[in-house]
Amino acid sequence: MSLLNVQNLEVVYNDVVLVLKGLSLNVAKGSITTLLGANGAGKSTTLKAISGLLEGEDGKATSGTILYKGQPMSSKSPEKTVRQGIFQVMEGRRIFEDLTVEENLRCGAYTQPAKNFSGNLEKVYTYFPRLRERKAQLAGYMSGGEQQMLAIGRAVMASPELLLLDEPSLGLAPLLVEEIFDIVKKINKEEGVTVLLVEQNARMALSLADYGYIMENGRIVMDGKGSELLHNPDVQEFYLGLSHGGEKRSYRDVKHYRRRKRWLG
Amino acid sequence: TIKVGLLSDLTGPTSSVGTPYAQGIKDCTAYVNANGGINGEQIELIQVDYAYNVQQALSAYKRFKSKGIVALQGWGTGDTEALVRFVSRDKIPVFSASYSPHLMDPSKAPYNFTIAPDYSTQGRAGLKYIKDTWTEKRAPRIAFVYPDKPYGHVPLPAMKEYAKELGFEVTGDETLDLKAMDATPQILGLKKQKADFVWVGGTTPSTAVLMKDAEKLGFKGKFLVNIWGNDENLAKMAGPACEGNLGMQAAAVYGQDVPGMKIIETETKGQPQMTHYLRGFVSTMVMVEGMKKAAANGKITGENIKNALETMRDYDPMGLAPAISFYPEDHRPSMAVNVCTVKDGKLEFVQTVSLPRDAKWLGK
Amino acid sequence: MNGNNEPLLSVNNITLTFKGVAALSRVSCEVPKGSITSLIGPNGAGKTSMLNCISGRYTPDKGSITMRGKELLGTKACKRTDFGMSRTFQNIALFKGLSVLDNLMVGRHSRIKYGLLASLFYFGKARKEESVHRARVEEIIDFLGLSPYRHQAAGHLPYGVQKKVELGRALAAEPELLLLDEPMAGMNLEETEDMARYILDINEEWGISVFLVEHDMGVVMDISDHVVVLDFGRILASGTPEEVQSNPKVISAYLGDEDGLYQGR
Amino acid sequence: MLKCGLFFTSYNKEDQFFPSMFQKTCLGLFIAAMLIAPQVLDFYYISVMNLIMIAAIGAVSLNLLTGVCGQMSLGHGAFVGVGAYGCAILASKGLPFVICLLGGGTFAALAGMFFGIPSLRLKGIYLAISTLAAQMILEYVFLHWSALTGGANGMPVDPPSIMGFSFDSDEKMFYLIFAVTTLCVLGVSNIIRSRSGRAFIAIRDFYQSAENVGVNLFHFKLQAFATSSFIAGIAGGLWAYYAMYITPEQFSISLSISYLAMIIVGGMGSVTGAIFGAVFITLLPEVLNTTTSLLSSFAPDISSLMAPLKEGIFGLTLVLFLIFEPEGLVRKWKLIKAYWKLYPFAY
Amino acid sequence: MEYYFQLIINGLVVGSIYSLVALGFVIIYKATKVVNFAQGEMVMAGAYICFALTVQYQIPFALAFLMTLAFSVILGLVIERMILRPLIGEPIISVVMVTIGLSSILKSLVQVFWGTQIRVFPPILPQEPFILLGLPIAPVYVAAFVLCLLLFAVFSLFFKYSSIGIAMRATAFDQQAAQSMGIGIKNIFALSWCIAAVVSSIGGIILGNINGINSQLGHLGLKVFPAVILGGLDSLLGAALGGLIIGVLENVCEGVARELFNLGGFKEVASFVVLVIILMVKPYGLFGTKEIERV
Ligand SMILES: Nc1ncnc2c1ncn2[C@@H]1O[C@H](COP(=O)(O)OP(=O)(O)OP(=O)(O)O)[C@@H](O)[C@H]1O
Ligand SMILES: Nc1ncnc2c1ncn2[C@@H]1O[C@H](COP(=O)(O)OP(=O)(O)OP(=O)(O)O)[C@@H](O)[C@H]1O
Ligand SMILES: [Mg+2]
Ligand SMILES: [Mg+2]
Repeated sequence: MSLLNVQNLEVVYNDVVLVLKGLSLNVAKGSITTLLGANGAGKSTTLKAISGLLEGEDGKATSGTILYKGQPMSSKSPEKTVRQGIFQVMEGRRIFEDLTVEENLRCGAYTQPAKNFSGNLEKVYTYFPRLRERKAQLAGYMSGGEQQMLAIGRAVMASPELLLLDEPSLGLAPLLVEEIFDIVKKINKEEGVTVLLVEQNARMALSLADYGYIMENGRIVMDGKGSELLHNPDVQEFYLGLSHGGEKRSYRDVKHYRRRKRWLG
Repeated sequence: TIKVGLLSDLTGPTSSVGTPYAQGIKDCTAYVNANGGINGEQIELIQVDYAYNVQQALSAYKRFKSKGIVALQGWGTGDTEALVRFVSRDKIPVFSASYSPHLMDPSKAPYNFTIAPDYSTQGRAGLKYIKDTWTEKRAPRIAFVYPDKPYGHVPLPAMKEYAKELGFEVTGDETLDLKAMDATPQILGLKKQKADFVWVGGTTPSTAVLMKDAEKLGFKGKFLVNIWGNDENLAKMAGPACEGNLGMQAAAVYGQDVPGMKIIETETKGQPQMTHYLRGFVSTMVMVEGMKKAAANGKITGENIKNALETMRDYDPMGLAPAISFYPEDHRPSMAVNVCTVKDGKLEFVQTVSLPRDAKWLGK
Repeated sequence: MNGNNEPLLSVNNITLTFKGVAALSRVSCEVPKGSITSLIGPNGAGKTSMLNCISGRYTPDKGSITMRGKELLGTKACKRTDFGMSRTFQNIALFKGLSVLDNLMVGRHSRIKYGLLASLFYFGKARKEESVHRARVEEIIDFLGLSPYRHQAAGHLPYGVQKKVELGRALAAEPELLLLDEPMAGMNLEETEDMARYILDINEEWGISVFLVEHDMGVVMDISDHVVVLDFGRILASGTPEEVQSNPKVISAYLGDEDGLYQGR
Repeated sequence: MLKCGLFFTSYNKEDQFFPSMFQKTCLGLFIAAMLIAPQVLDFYYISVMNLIMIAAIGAVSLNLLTGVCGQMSLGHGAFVGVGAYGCAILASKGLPFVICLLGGGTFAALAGMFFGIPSLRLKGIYLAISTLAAQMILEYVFLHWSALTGGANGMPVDPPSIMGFSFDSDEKMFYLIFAVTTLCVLGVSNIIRSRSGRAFIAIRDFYQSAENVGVNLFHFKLQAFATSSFIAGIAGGLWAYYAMYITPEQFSISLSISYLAMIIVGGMGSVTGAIFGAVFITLLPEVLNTTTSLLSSFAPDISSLMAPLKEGIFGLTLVLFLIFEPEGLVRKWKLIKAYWKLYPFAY
Repeated sequence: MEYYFQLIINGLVVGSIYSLVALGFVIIYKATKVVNFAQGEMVMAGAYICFALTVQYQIPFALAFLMTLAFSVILGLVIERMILRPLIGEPIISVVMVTIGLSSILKSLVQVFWGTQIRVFPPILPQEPFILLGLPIAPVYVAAFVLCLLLFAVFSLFFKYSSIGIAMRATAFDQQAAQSMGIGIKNIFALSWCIAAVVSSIGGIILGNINGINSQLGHLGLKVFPAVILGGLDSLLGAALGGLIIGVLENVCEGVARELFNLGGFKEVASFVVLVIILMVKPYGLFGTKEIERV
């Protein structure tokens, strides 16, 4: 059953720049769906269009529909979307640096009734024991990985049904990337939270995801099961850095020339 | 028509007194125009609000000049000082409500006129009044409270000198900001100095604060307030605390029994006006008188008005202010100052104090 | 490998604490002349802090840092360019209001000599000097393929281009040592490959030594001559890429399982 | 400027302020118009133009500090004041005009540097408030150092004279002010496009990375304060000569605020913008006054009604500009220029 | 000695007025990062509204007080909606200038409605002074002091413990991120301006009771800057203490300058001189939070 369905979405920035050019995708309830794509393809824009955060950036969805639980999104304002159960973890963590860890978590719980607070907090602390250690510390002084944990922790506090994750692995050490992805998987399994994941780290994302979309220039150019995409030769060449035959290419051998194939959607 | 510039502060920091002053000028002009103008010619006032900003005053002046004014009704210290050299170059007489001593000296400010003697003279008159009414044997002790602004500093040296001459003991200074909310430190200082009298060079709000705190702290000295610090608002703000204190004024108070008050009362339809209004009114009367004399001698030009004014001797503005004379070498309009007091919440005229027209005081 | 083991930069026993918490403790390492040396380690290990110490943003409490034998500590950050080093930043730190060209010209700041008075009249000397430097900057612009953006304000460029401009600005100072803080973060495969190529070219053709901080193990292991691993402010291991990636301590603290090596793609 | 078919054969050519023939012609026409203005215009307009040009120097100088270097100053009026007093003091010693003007600028530069010292440690609004402190402290000095400044009585200044020629009327002053303004504007534009200017912008945009490319923050912040105050001092000197009388009240916080308003309305960081801003903010009260006096011939009491509205209109203008044209008049100007570029005869 | 002692007490008392106004200022800053140069004018507006209700419409004071607060809420909403909301995300100097513009507008409106005359409140509080250590203190000041303490306590708790308070701080730090938490930032802004307007009005009413009001009352805002900055822009404690410190400083410096150097009017600059010195040592004031700057 599909929880979120996006059809022919078009988004324009500053009334001039057309960034999404008729994007459609589908997120099944309870699944992890991933959205891959080059820099500037419009992945973050897609997420913002869903969560309503476009309005603060001079962006507008000019056409297309976004169906959530089969209903068109009634309102575009981000606070309403959060109340409906959609929560976006924004690119670059965006934690409140001069608030403490626990205050950050309280912000995450802003839309939740007070009685759920301590339960959710406990949950976050079991997922991320490191946050418990640092609950009274100013969030701005934490390391990148901890900040990312906090950002996801804030999302857990809001008990969302649909979690939009924008590049959670950005700037994280390999071990932590795995840790974060494990926890995302756990949240998906244990809480039954549906996840829409945007990533540059294609290998990780595809091995985690039930279903994947690849976008280019504001359109979906390819989609399929996670495992299928992992083995697609084009994906391997352009997203996984493997040469034909599944061998990893060395960066030393790459020369400067335009290798990019145009993906025509 | 005869064009006259009116430079007023209707919105700036001195607007609470600038507005009635400007109204007095406008009403007097209307009165003169309604009564035949200057030999049938009407006076046209061109008013500009400069919000006490010197740059705006300067450009307002240029605007006046290009419109061909023959005289200017100015206002405060800042603008009057800034215009001194322009008006003498352009030969346009200015009447202002800034009574700085050096504006009285034609060698420095040949085209500046006022209807009240300078701040120093006013202060001296006040001192003289105190001294004349002082009955004790010992020397009276006097202190000075003033804002730390050009306007507050101007008359101090002259007054201190004269106070010593009269046999006062000068005990010290306190500064009180024009926007002060509290004057406790100043009163504490005054108490320490054991001052019998305090000359106050503020504006009404700061004076009111001073008097209220004096009462609260049981300070026994008497205040002698300069021309901008005692008006009809003082009693409203300070309440009983200001009773019995003295103030210096240049014009009559509204309702005072003088011949001109009839006209004022009809012009204002019986609405009481502040003393600043009366001063604006008188200032215009003097200017009109100068114009009339100039017209009698020839054309109404700035230079002629100035020359005519300098032949003015004991012109009586219907009792609204002490008689006024100007001399080519001395622009002090008179040496007489009205001492007022507050009684039952009302500003009341007490006595006119006259000083000799002493040449050594000119411009100081 | 093109490094001839003479150290260009050597860091000796530096300790850096923030309010009593040690970000670096007794760390020593070297960048041999002509090498690409990489610094890796978990988030918050102190990699950026290390670069900050070298470039003069932070002052270590103890220890010494020498370049070609000359002590760096005690000289201000703005004087370090005179020693022949320049750097890029983890989060893009461009001068948003300046054009790409001017960003690079600022990069040459310490090489331009004329003073305020000369610039007031902008005649003769100043003008001549400007054109000389302008010519150098144009070379770098060509090298990095930035010509189409030359006159655009840096703040409005796509993310990947901004990263290149940062590199260009650092190059403009004609350093002997280039400090790069996560130049690949947030880039897609293609841009990562390009960036890796630039770094190799800079190193091989221009003879500039590189000190690289990066989480993309694929890149690090492929292009570095030397890898230093930092953990909790201490040196965990150092050696050739092969040595490091098989070191069990490094695996358990940083890489995780083997996947970690191919992190990114 | 570069988009429409202009090609450059050398970097120097690209460097010119007015690369195209068309622009050079416009500039020539403008200068010619300015030169004959005093002969044809009413003297009131000339005096307003004088005020505008003096304001423009001040605004351009504040723009260098605030718009270009990013150091917000609420004390610029006082730096102008230091220049005015410095100039007046030197003039009262009988020194020639150019020396006095430059001397005034130098005094102002010293004051600016002194009060720029906190900028090493302070940022944003904290720095702004410390420049507000500079404003207050300097005002206090103007009033209390009466031996030098004449204190409360102010200082008279004689009209400037160069080699016996006395600039004693608005028209004559016009040429002098125009010349000085042109020099100042050119100087500031040159600074902005050269090493120091780039360093200033670098400090504004990202001071940490500026430091790492070799910009000595303290040195260049002080340099920004010094150059900016120097030029502000020149504006002050001209003002002193023009007003012929200076008092402490002339250099109050409201002067500082009006300079800030100028660079905001004109467009931060742009020399042209600062000039537009100076024109706009100086003209605003004049236009309102003219309107008032026009209206008052129909309704005589309008002036007392309009007076309080004037300040409100000033405030409203600021607010509207910031809401609807946050990049200032200069953006409008660029749009107009872009429009003309497409005009067939432009090139 | 007693002289200085009394100066200090008096400084504390007068400083509580600064603190009161400073609190309004800090509340806005904490919740919206807006440096409000129109704080003084908001105080003035509140004072005039209360004046109009009590004197011109003869409404009993208690009721008029409540109505003033209601009006302030509306004023706060209007200011936020019309003037500040469009500026969300603009650089600090723009925001400073827009509040300067706002201050001009408010001043002009007051002049249009009430003219430039000085207006005097009817005596509301008892006039009989309290005696504290031999120094009589007018009840108005006691009221200011108590109100100041009360507001400080309430808002400290509010920002520390209430969800909305924390949300306000979060919004000030990063508006978009706050939105993504489901925080309605428009409501947050509106709320904080309402709160600040209410606090300012209370300050205005107190001030009106001291010595009447006129259209220049807004200048008080300028005097409050040293207090706010000294305490640290975003610290309620800083505002409260900063006001008191400035009050004392003004009095003592004036006294010392007068006694030792016979220098007058030092009061007005004393606070600024001290401010700069303290800022050089502590660039974020006494209690302000240091901006976290990492590259
Ligand atoms: N606020 C904005 N105003 C104008 N253009 C924007 C804005 N935000 C994004 N864009 C443009 O829209 C395009 C898509 O941006 P988006 O952030 O959605 O890309 P992305 O796929 O998330 O890229 P990345 O991998 O770098 O995060 C880019 O070209 C970008 O320049
Ligand atoms: N200015 C500072 N003030 C206080 N603590 C700091 C500061 N800069 C860094 N730290 C602390 O020092 C430690 C090392 O931080 P650093 O930024 O060097 O890590 P890193 O290795 O670069 O991590 P990442 O890979 O996430 O960039 C962290 O715990 C961080 O919180
Ligand atoms: Mg993105
Ligand atoms: Mg780092």
